[in-house]
Amino acid sequence: MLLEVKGINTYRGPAHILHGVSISVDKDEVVALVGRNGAGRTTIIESVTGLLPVRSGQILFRDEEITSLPPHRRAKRGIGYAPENSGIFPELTVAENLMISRWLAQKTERGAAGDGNTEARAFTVFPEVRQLVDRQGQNLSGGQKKMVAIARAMALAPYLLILDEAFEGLAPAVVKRFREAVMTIKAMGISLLIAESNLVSAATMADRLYVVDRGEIVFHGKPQQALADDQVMRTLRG
Amino acid sequence: MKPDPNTPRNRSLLRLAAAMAPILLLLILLPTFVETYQIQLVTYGLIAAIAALGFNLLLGYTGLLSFGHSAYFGIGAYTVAFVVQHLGPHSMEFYILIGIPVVAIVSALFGYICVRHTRIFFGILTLAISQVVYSLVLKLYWVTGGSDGLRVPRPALLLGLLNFSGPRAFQQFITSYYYYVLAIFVVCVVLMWVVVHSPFGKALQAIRDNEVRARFLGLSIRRFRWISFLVSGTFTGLAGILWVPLNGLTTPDVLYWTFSGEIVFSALLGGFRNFTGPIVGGIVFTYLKTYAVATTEYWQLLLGVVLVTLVLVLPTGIVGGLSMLGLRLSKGRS
Amino acid sequence: MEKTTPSVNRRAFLNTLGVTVGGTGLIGAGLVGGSQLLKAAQDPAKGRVPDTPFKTGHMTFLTGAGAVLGEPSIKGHTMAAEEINAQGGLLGKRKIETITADEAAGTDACVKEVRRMKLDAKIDMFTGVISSGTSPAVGPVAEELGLLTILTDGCTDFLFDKAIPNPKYVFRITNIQSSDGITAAIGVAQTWPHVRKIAHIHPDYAYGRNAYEHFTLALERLVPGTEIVSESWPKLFTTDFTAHITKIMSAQPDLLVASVWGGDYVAFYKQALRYGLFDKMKVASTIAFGVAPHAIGKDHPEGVLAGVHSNYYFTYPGGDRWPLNKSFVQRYFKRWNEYPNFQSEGAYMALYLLKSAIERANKLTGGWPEDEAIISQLEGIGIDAPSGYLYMRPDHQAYKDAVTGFSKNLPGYEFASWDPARIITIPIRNITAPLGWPKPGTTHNESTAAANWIKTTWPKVVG
Amino acid sequence: MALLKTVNLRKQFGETRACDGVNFVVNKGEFLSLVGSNGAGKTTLVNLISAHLQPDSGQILFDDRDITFTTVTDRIKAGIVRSFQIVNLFDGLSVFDNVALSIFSRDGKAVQMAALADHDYDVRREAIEVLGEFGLTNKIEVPAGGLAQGERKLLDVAVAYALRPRLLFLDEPTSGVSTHEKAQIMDTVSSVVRRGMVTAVVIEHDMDVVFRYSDRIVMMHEGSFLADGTPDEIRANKGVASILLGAPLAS
Amino acid sequence: MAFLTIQILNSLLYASVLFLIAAGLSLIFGVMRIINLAHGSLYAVGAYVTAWLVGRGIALGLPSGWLFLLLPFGALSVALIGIVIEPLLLRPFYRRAEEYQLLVTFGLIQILEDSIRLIWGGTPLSADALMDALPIIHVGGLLYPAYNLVVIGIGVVAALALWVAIYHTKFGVMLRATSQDRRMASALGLNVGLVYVMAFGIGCFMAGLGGAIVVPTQAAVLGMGIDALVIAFVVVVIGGLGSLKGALVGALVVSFVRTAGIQFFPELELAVLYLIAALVLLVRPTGLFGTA
Repeated sequence: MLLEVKGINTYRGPAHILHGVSISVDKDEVVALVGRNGAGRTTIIESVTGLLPVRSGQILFRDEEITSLPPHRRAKRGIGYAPENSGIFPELTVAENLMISRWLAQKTERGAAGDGNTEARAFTVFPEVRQLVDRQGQNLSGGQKKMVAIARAMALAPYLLILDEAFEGLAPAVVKRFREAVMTIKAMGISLLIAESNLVSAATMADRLYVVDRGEIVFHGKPQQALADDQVMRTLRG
Repeated sequence: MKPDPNTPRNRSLLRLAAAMAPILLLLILLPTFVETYQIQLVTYGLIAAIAALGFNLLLGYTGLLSFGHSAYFGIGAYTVAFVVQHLGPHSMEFYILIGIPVVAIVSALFGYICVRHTRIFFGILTLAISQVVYSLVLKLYWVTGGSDGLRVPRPALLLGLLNFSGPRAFQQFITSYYYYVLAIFVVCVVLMWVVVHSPFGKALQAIRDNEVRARFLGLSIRRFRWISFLVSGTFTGLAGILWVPLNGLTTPDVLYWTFSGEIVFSALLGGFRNFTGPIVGGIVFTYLKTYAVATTEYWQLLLGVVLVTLVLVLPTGIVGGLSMLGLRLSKGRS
Repeated sequence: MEKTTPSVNRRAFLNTLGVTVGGTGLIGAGLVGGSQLLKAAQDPAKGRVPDTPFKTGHMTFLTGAGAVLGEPSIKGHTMAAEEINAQGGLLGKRKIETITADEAAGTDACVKEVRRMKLDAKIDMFTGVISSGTSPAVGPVAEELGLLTILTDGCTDFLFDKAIPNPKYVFRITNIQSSDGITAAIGVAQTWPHVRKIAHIHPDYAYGRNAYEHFTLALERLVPGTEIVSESWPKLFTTDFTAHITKIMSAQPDLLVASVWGGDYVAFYKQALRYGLFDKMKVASTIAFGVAPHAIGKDHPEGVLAGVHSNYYFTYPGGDRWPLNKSFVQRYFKRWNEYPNFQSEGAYMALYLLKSAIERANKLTGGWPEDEAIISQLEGIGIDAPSGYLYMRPDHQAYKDAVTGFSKNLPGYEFASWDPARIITIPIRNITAPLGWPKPGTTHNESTAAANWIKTTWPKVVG
Repeated sequence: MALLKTVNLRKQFGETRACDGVNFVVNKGEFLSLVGSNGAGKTTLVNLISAHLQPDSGQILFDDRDITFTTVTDRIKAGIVRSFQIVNLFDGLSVFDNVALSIFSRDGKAVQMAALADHDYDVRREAIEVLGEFGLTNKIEVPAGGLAQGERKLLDVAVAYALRPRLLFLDEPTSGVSTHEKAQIMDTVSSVVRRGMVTAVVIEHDMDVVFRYSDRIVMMHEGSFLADGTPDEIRANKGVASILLGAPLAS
Repeated sequence: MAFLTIQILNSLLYASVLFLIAAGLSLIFGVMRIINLAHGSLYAVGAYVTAWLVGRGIALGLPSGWLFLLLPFGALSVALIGIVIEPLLLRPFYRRAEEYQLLVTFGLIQILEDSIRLIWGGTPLSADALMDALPIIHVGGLLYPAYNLVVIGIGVVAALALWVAIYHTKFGVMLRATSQDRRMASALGLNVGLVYVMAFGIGCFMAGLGGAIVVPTQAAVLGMGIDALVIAFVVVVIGGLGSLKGALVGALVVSFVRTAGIQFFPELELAVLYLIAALVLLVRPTGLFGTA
């Protein structure tokens, strides 16, 4: 297993958000976390990236315990992350946004392999980003920000790429473009963990999916099974 | 159990009185068993408590950190000094009568400007304005006495009923003035208690907790902050007014930003999330500084270390820490 | 008034003021003998004297920029206490114990501290105080507490002019502040009578204002027809004077008058030196050498009128002419590995003055004298001090010769000191309002009694 | 009888058209649901109507009066009140104070400084009554920060309701609570609102809830209205169902 | 004309030192959102260490040219103190309300001021041997110490170096990224703790450098830090907290206004500075170049 999350409990301030959540992502796999707003998807992701500390439970990445590592150490081990709001540094240029990941990638096993130019791979996924390198983060459109965020996470040379609501607020045509990108990334040997509120959309990409509701995993299986499961549909609708 | 809408759930006023009674009794009896010096020190402490109480209406209840409250304390003090110099009667009531409107007007003016901002910008703005006042007082030597300050002789109390002269005048004055300040202190505590428990006070806390929602209750945020500033400045100014006769003179020291720092320190020391916190903080800080200065030539170092340690280990201040301890003890018992 | 001011010849007037140059003066000194201060009282104390410690409270700048003057003060006090205690203490019995208080805690904290010392720590006597802002604050407090006090500085006229016009418990042994400006003016008149254009730089607080006013008043009489071409009022504890210096130089004065002191003066002269200010004009200062002597560098320019607050400089009275000073300086150096300044001498003498008064009172009454008895002995007491002869006026303000000098690098010192041939002394009684002169707010509204006295009695010189 | 009308309301964030020429009508006395997927523009629409945001263009009419450029306070005075998607309470104040404050504010008593809030018996009675309606009677002394999620949701609505609105917007009053709590909350809210004859607009995801409680349902997608009708009409609309489940429009 | 030139140079001299202090203060705020009230005291430590080292150097007979090598040590020692202080005293407070951070640095002022006195005593320390190692130059018949030009030069170089460091180096990108979005930076693999220590260290270094270069022209005296802090504060308030450009412009504004004040309206010099600060705050609370 590439990523194994075992029975984690996570709090936001005083609020107990995750109740014993377990998920896993295997090598060369696209896994989706589906759930409505506020169901706990982002909390799971932030627990994996280390942005939120977990109270109990275990997180293993490439068979090593990372449960209490700070976020930057997890990133160095190969966890790439593009958050819901894309997290582009507004006063940095796109080139600078990408640089940060590239430098760090040079220190990782995976990044050092090959020519070390991890950006190049990011550009093969989103050639558009190449045209944007001189723009400041704050001058990008929402869609562009999302592209740069994914490219930036790619530049880290990750084993696992985590995308939180990567397609939210995008025009349908652009969404299509992003779905293709996911497939390209998968083909490069990078696993993906994708948080989505839209089951159908998730089902088109994911090899496996988890349905999250009220901080618990309420379903786990193939996308087709989910679509066929009446209980899941009810949960997701409300 | 259905609550009775006609009785307040905690009989709040009575509870306040019950809590205050033993302390008040102790304070009233204090001069019979401690020396003049201690009485004087407690008087200073009570005055500091009034200043911190006023300050905390802004910090604790409105969520605005003022780093310039020295201005209102100092303006109160200087107003008395000017009254002494230019107007007639050496009467404490007269000082208060003139002083309070002056500090209220100044607080209203500065407050109007300052509440346009919040958070750190509010803090910086209050600081800058207090420094303007400080530098003017320092520089306008011919009016303010510059760094020498202005002297304020002992006033008569209670409309001239109490005058102080003769060999033991100082001791007599201190004891009388102690009761005088104590009475005003009690009035201030009750007033402030009413303010924070009034609809207005609740609105301030609402604004502190959640500005957006408060706006969607139809509250005009800036106006509430402004009035809070005004009340806060006036309380602190009153402390300045009361402080001058005790000290005998006022100097620009009480306008300098480090004095604002001491007011903030007092409130946080006691705990700014409690009504009683700043009161305790004001008194404790008075003692802390007095004895630090007395104990060692390196009193600043001592004070600094105490401050940093306190902030590290008692994040909710003395009162916060005590009530937490009390809670833990009572939980442990049950 | 101005029209009727009589005019006299300057040389003659300076003579009538008793100005002497070269340190041959030493007016009114006692017998030139051994160091009398150190001698134990000739006779044993009369009556029963308790052996409880005698507690003094000494307040001075322990922290902040003023500590440069506070450290010598505490050292002088400590040395005197050690010496007296080595002889068994006051009247051979009562050892002197000292508690200190930091004047830098703020004027307001000082008021609290004096009260604490008296009421809580139960001191028998209060000494010290440097700032002119502190003495009028704590003086009235000491009076209301009935606390025997000998202020060793805090020299403002305001203290006895206004704050406590009729002191009972408070004495002061430093020369009064107005004498600083006047002494400097006399030094200027004596040395550079031809200056016309004058620039001023003074710290922006009471001391600087007072120095400016009295210097100007006195110089008006001594050197009529001068003109003030520039004024600078840096905040106290300023360290960057470059803009002030350039402003002064741009006014092209003949003379700069400065009352900047302590660390400020060190910063000032170092900057002024490199800007060539000292080459372009004469410089007269009221208190340049008032800091600890070693705080002034070898690089200090020569020929500057470098005042010491009209009080004391360790090289004067020099050599063997006044062994009291020689031995004081030696002992001080041995004890602290540095030379004393006027604060050291003042704090040192305060305890000896007290000792002397107590011994005299003991002779009269026996036993440990009451405060009242000590006070009546202090009033009008005369005593030999390292600085010369010290006389306590019955109104509690001490008299000692005002002294100032010109900077010069002498062999043997790591710092600039005074040219021994050009030390100026003036009997203080000739430059300050006499005993009983109307105080401000009575028959006149001048800022000080001294100012009124000069305006009323000094002639205007010609030639 | 239209209580509220928007005319061609537009609001754009960057390239996202959150409100793309919306013509929204709310009739007096109805319980209306606003549905649509995440990012469809529902919250933006409520923000515009409550003056939390300024529209780029278009008009808002309330009682046939143009209120497009009035302030938050004006709209509250007129009777437009809202709750928030993420619970927005005064956590440091008690449950009682949270509601009482609404009443003080509504009655213009919030500026009173010399009276104890707890001793205003009119307000007290009313606050306790409102809390009773929302089933929070037993919690009145608890600080709002110490309530369970479901109770917080109810209190959030109660705080808005205590302002006695004419038009009440509830932004996801049941998000983040368990299914059985959800029904409870909606039962309470809808009965209180209907009893109080308040016109209400609810943003809601849960279609079961929407179908059960609404008089009318309006569906938004990508900044504009996709469907508008009674629960039965919407249920019958195939496009709506597929949108809600996330399928692209075309399919 | 010569006087004008000198006054301009004086202003630049003052601006140069002010910039160093204010830029450090601003940098620390920009990255860590902390207003370090002890910043002035750190500047004083820089002055004291340098003066003390120079004194030692002279005692050991170092040739005067070599003494210049001691300047960086004054600054480095302050950076070292900063590197110790940040994780030990400040880090526990990042999660708490900003009042507490202010209070801790307020306590730190008192600790540092008294520590200076404990170590070096009350007598001013001088380092003017450095000043005398350089010639005095003539400016239109007036004298001007070449060392002051060095100070101005160091100010300019420091400003440039800081600009390059922040906008054109790897570390600068990391610094800016951290200041803009701490969480995202750490999720991308930046060791935010390390960036904080380094930012604080650099900020302290700037303050220390200010102290180090100013001490030969003046003297190290007790209390110099408190005064410096207040003025530096005025600078960043005018220029904008967290903005490098703001620190530069603010330092220039304050210096020139102060010089003009001394020359033309000595009575109001100080009040005018605070008044300008208050006015800027009113119109633009974030200062001329700051962002919220």
